Parts: sequence; structure tokens; C-alpha cells
Amino acid sequence: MSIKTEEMVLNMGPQHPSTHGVFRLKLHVSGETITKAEPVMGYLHRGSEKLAEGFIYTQFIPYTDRLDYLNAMTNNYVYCAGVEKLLGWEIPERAEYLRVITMELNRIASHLVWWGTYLLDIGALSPFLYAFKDREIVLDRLNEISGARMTFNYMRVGGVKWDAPAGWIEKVQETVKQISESIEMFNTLVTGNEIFQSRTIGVGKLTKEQVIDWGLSGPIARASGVNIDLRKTEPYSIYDRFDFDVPVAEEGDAYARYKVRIAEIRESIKIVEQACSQIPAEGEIIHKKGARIMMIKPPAGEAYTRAEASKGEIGVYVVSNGKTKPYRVKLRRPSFVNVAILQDLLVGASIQDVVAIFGSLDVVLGEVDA
Amino acid sequence: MELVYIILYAVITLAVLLGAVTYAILFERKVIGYMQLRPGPNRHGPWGMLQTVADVMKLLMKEDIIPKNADKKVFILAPIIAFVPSFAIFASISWSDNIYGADLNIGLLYFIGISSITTLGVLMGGWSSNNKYSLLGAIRGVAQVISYEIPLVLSVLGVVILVGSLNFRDIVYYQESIGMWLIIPQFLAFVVYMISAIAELNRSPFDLPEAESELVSGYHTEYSGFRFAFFMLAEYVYAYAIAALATTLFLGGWLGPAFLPGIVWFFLKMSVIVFFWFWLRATLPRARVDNLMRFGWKVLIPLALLNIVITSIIKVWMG
Amino acid sequence: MELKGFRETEQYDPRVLEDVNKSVFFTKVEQLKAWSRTRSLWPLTFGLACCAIEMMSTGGSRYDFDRFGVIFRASPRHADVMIVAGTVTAKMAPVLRTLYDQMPEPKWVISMGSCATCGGPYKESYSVLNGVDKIVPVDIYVPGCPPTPPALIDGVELLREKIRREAKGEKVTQG
Amino acid sequence: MSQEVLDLVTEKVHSFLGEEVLAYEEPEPPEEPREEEEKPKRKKKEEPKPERPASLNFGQPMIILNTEHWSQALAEMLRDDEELQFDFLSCVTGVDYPEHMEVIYNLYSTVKDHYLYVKVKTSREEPAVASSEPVWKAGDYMEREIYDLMGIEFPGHKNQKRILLADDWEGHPLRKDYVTDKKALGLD
Repeated sequence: MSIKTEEMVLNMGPQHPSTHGVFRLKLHVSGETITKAEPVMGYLHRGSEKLAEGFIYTQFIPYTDRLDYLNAMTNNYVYCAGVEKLLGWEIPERAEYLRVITMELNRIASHLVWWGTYLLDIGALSPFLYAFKDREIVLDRLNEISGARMTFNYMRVGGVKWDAPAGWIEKVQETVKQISESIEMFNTLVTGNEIFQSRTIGVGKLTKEQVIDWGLSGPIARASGVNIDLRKTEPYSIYDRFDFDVPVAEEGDAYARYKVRIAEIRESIKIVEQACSQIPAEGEIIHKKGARIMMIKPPAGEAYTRAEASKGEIGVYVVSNGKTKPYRVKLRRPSFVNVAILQDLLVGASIQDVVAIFGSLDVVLGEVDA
Repeated sequence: MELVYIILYAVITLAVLLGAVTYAILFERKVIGYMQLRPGPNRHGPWGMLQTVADVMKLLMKEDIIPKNADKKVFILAPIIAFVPSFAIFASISWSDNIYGADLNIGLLYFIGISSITTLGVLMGGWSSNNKYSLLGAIRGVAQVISYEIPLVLSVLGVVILVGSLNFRDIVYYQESIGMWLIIPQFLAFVVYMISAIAELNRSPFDLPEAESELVSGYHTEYSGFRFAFFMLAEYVYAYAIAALATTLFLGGWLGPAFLPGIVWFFLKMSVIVFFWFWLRATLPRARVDNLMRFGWKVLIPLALLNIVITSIIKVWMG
Repeated sequence: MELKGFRETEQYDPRVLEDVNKSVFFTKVEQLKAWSRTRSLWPLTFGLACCAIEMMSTGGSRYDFDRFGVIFRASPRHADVMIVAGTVTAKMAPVLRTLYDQMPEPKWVISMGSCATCGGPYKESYSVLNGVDKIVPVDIYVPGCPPTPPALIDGVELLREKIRREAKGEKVTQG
Repeated sequence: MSQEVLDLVTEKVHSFLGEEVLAYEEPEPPEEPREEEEKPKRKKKEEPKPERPASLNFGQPMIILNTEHWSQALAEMLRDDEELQFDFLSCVTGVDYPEHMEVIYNLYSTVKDHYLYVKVKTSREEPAVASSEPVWKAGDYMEREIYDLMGIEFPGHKNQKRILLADDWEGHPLRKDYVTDKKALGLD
């Protein structure tokens, strides 16, 4: 027997505690079951792409920070790499290592934020504070090298802005050791928790076909058995020098995404450790021209460059017309593409699952809305 | 003259309870704070002692908003309906051998009967707010409270069967006479009681009606100022009441070594139970509605029934 | 005759001033109210952009906003202060205003970060509101992009100072 | 390897369309008049070479089509063909040039691990490019974004609405001739 209920339209957001910012979900619900979901975005649309056309190339770097503000280093990187591709510059060895170390540290911080906020979404208070406590240590390291806690503006076309301060590498090694201990603790505290498992296992299932069709990337794709990690499949920077695994799960549910992200933190730690031991003690940190010239003029041309951010594939399409300002900068933001799946994924779920599903996608609104 | 005493008792209880509740909130914030590797409120007054005092004072002086679309009468009545019963049940609680309110023969019945009125307040609040989140929160709350009321009452029945009385004082005297707390013979009942109590109180991990990440604040989303304070206080007072009931039924009430007065023992035991709930809040995520319901109906109720059967058998067998 | 907290008192009847001065108690109540308000500032969970993450960090273990009695509330009806943490866009502005209107008096607004203060780095962008003070009255501006948690705590302290001084009858123009 | 992919794609597209749209004409003499007077900005140093419709762009194959040649059926062919299998739409970009507009699809094959840029040219007056949304769902939001910000129509898109800006927004900000007037918008 089924009871007929009146359909109700429920608005989640744009100010809602678990939409992680200004995201709105228009949910048609019957009882507590969702019959239709319409994501509404643009509440944080800041027009970065238009601004890019008015700036010289280096001026746009800080704006990439503010896309996915949780993983700013990779954004910095992909934009700089995009311009470098047009310029055809070689990046000094030490700069590459510094880039990798900071990017991976940032990935750890980003996943930690996700871990904390996700558990907060499904009702556990303490993990949030534990995660932020450990994130602070990572941010300290990034702060020491870049001078900022979140919006680093650290990379430059041709290299990085600052060299590591004395003793920084050792400190990083210490930090990742600490983080890896914490991860083990988090694992024992949360992963096996029955309530947590009952809320995530089998929730928000994504098939491999769905992932590819919707263009999803990052941990979401890898949790559904799509083994694509640009660091492995298309090794950019110097990722081919490190020995690390790409965690892949087959289940495709929220729990699998959780596991993949936790495993990724471990892999990032591995990469940082290797990079810290391999990094040349001395050396240039920026391409000679990059250090000297502010007004970079890449030859006319266009290229799409992509990298693996913590949310997925971040790409930048730079069109140069040979002038000091980019003709067009298109940013492929992983969260923006990933969030589209909600239209499909939420149908049939209950209101309680909305947060468990939405949270598991790890969406950052700065990136969705650009 | 007696009337004066009664009124005096009521006023003192109210004052003490309000004070206790105010500090219970602080206690919760402190406890959870320490569990989360942070100090919790510590700036206002020594150890943050004045923190919740300020909170309550501020809430009382905030603007009182009644939303335009709200059902005004019900909206105003709801916090009162939620608040009054949670205090009224303290009339039947016996703090110690000689400090008690009404020595009711049907104390337990009164307690359970009156306490379920609070649910009505929740429903009224959620419904009258004319806000979808409030409504969903209220409906969840009512469904949950009603479902868990049953195992709660059933678990208590075991004690009643053993003691043969509904009077709280008799129950404590019985525990004194057999020389042990009822938590030992009625352990199963205690477990069922504690779990159902969490759901009754809408506390974590069963805090679905107020699930912040889903329903903003649940049924009291639209309430501001002192009306919100009423709901909040009612919640904590009710928590104390349920803890007091557990203390009386399972932990021997005011019984304890003589170096401390009975009432202190009573408060200590009550606080331990309340602490247990805070602890849960700091550690567990929130359960899902369907799991919650399934657990209540398919696990707790059969367990409570089993307990009744076993207790009855023991009672008959022991004579 | 001088009246504490009032600037231009010449125009009043001295008898009125005398009366007012007698009501010292009135001022004390105001100060008591201010005391409770300063000690219990509940901000609305209202993260917009990057600043929201720093706002969350402030609630985290290292900085622990709860020490100051600051706890985030999800419902605007329970909140006292709105921390506008991030860029306010054309699309968001009406929502922000609604939320502000839903908050019960007395209420305050902290504009966190340069975006909320003046548009910040997005000043030239076509979709960004240049300063949240165009739609809601702002009490405290916290500079930074994003401001660090200590800066936000300082902002809250300043707001507290402002409430205190206003209760004493001083006119506070800039916090 | 990229060259082989390019050749393969060219061949497939040609056989699909029945005409050699990607055939590379021999470099014309640089004096060949093109509509350069309309875009004096871009010609300063070197004469822009005529674009090869099929070439390698930074080591990755790129094909340039006119909008009338680009269709959902062609997209389906790219996705379903045994040897191509471009199943992953990575990015959709729109570029506004003085005399035309372009939509660039970045395709990737998760099976074959190869890439393709598909550049579709359309007029500035009535920009329209056949939607890829029915073929790759990923195109849904990305095309809506291009529509929203650049005003390029995507016939065949199931839900072509503004996505980032408000529904009543006037103009398309990413067009080069868009003038940002914050005073008029009430934002300053």
C-alpha cells in the first residue's frame, strides 16, 4: 500500500548550513523522498574569466586562488602551466619539487576539510574540529613558504615566488608524519563506525558509465572504478618521478568516495616524503625570464592544460594573441562539472541522504560559480 | 500554611532547575570542547561560568518575532506547552529521603503521561511556523518520540513488576531493601531505557528533528528570543528529568555512602547520565530516519518485551 | 549642565536634564543588557566564499570561537550578528538582505574580508556588489583577503567594544 | 601517436561527412588577402598563417570545423566509433573573436587514452553550435555556461537556460563588446 502525498518544493539554500556556501537545491519532495532536483548556482559568480582578459598574465594568478580556495596551489599550478605551455619554458628542478610539495600538502589540507565538513554534515561534530586542527599544521607550512594561509599566490609563470625558508623541508617531513598518525586515528574513530557506514554505504551510487558520461573526475570517478588520475595517466610536472598508487574503489557510493579520499591523503603523504628527500638542496626557483619579465608575452596560440586537483580535473584553456594580456582564459572547474550529476543522483533519495550525497561530492562553491 | 510550602517548593525547584540547566548547557559546551581539543567557553567569568547566564539573558531581551505567515495563537502557545510539562514532571521526583514534592502513588504514570505533552509543543511549534524545515523537523520529532515512547515505557515496566509500585519513593526503598541498584537485575531494561531516552530527548545521534545540516534548526527554526530560549530550556530540563527518572529507577535514587547527603548523590548520578549523553554527542554521527525507526520498532521494543517476560518469570518463580 | 553620554545638551530644559540624570538606573540596565549581548554574540552561519573557510577555522580547535561565547547558528532567527564572509554578488544580494531582515533586533553586521567590504579583488567584475554596506548597515569591517582567524576575533572584539560604548551612550562612528 | 590519431579522426570525419572538410590546402601566399582590416589588432608582427583544419596543437590533435559540419551525429560517431571512443568530454570553451566565435570541445578517451580538440566556428551574428549535451551529459552545464556568458546558442540542448547569472540578466559578459557598467547594475 502506498500513501499518496502532496508534492512539496523544498528550497535548500542558498544559505543553508550544509551546502558549504551559497548553493541552492530546489527539491521536489513527496514525503521525504525526492522526485526532482534542480541545482541552482551562480550565487558566487564573480566573473573571473572576464577579469582575466583585463589583466596581464601574472596578475591573474591570485584569482585562481579564489576558485577552489581549499586547493589553491593546484589552481595556481594549472594556470601557470597553461601559460608556460604557450611560452615553452622549462621549469627549474627545485621549483618543480617545491610545486609538487606545496600542491600535495594543499591536497592533504583540502581532503582534511572535506573529511571534517562531511562528517559534520552527517551529524558528527568532533571530526570537524580534529580535521581543522591538523589542517592548521599543514597551513602553517604553506604559510611559511607562501605567506598566506589559503590564497597563496605562490606560483609564478616559470616557477615559484619564494624559496623554502631554512629548515622548511625538515618541518614538512615532520608535519606529514604527524598527519599520517592523525589519519590512522581518524580511521579508527570514524571509518568503522556503524552509524557512519549505515549513512554512507549504498548511498548516492554512481556507475562507471554515469561517471564517464557526466564527465566526472577526481575521487568521485575513482570511487566508481574509473582509474583516471592525471598525475599517473598524463604525468605533468615531475609526478612521474614518484612512486605512488592511485586508490580506486568499485562500489561508487558515498562510502567508497570517503575511502578513496582517505587513501589519497596517504598517497599524498608518500609523494611529499619522496619529494622532500629528492629535492635538490640548491637551485633556481624560477625560469630566468620569468623572474625578470613582468609583461610576459606568450606567442599567439591556444592550449588546454589540465591537472589533478583534489576535486578532480582542473583545466585551463588559455588563448593568447601575442599580447601581454590573455585573449581568453577558460577555466574548467571540476566542482562545476561534478555538481551537474546531482540532477540525476538525488532523484529517489530521501532528504536525509541529500546532505550525505551532496557532501560526498566535495563541492567548493568558489569553483562552481567562478 | 501548607500551600505556602508547596508554592515555595515549586519556586525553589524552578529556580534551582533553571540554574542547573543554565550550567548544564555550559557543562555540555565545556565537555564537548575538551573532547574536541579546545577549551570551550572560558572568557566570561571564571572558567566561563557566566557564559550561559549571558546567553539566556540575551535571548530574553531579544526582539520577539512572530512570522507573518505563522498561526499566531499556536505559535505563541507552543513553547509554553513544551516548557511547562518538562517542569511539571519534577513535582513527582524525590530528591532524597526527605526532600520531595508530591509523593504520588502513581508517580511513574504521572511522569510518563505529563512528559509526552512536550511532544505536542514540538508539533505545534513546527506546524504553526509555516516553514517547511520546521514542519519536517516537527513531523520527524513526533514520529520519533512516539516510536520511542513505547520501548521507554516498556523498559520501565520491568522495574514496576519487580517493585510492585509506581511510587518513586517505593522504588528507591525497594532498592535499599534488596541491597542493590536495579541496574543489575534490570540491566537490559536500563540499556533499552537509555537508548530510547536519547531518542526521546532528540539528542545526538538521534537528533534528527533539529538536524542542523539538513533542517537548519528543525522545529524551532522560526523562533527567536525568549520563545527560542523556552524551547532550549525545555529540552535541557527534560533531559534532566529523564536522567532523574533513570537515577530513581535504576541507580538507586538518593542511595549512597553516608558521607554525602542523599540529594548530592542524586545529583551526581544524574550528572553522570547527562555526561554520558554529552559524550555521545561529541562522538557519534547522526542516524538516518529509516534506521532510527527500524531500530526502535524491530530491536528495542522486542528487547523491552523480552525483559518484561523474563522479569515476570523471575518474579513468579522467586515468589 | 553636563549629561554623560549626550553631546548637545544646551537645548534641553535643565529640569529635564536633571530628571534624566536621576535615572542612573536606566543606564545601568542598558549596560547590563550590553554586557549580556557582548558576551553572547551568535553569528549566523553564513559563508559565502573563501572567507567562510577562515570563519570555519576560527571555530576550529586552534582558535576556538566558543571561548568567547561565539557559536554559529543556522537559523537567522537565533542569530545576533551576521558575519558576511565573502563576495556578495548581484544574485546573492537580495537573499542576504532577506536574511538580515529575518534576524531579530538588536543585530549587527561584520563585513569580513575585502570582498564584502568593497568588492575587493572583484571590484571590476560585472556581477559583484561593491561592498555589502550598500544593502545592510555594517558595524565592523575586517580587512584581509581572507582575514586570518585572529583578525576575525579582533573584529568581534571591536564589535563588543562598540556595543559597550553605545550602551554607555557614546556615539561610535567607526569600530 | 598523436599524428596517427589525427589521421584517423580526419579519415573518419571525412567518411562521415562525405566531403573533405579537413583537407589541408597548401599554404597560400602570405599576400593572400583575408579580412584583416577588421582586426588590425592581431596582425602586427607576423602574418597569421591560415589555420590548418587538422593539425597538432601542442602535440595533441585538433580539428577545426564549421558549425554546419558539426552535428550531434558527428559527435556520436566520435564517441561510438570503435577506434576513436572519445567518451569523456573534458571541457567546453567559447572564444569570441572579432569576426567569428568558436566553441572548443576537449575530448578524451578513457579507453584509448587519447585526446582531441574539436574547434567549431560559428558566426558572430547568430552564433549557434549543435549541442553535445545529448551525446555527453557533461556538456549540459558547460554549454549552459557558454550560453550564459557568451550567448552562443546550442540547438538540441534539453535545458538551455542561464546558469550562473540571474535569469533576467541582460547581455553576455564574456563577449568582447560587453561593457561592464556597475553603476547601471546598481552594484556600485
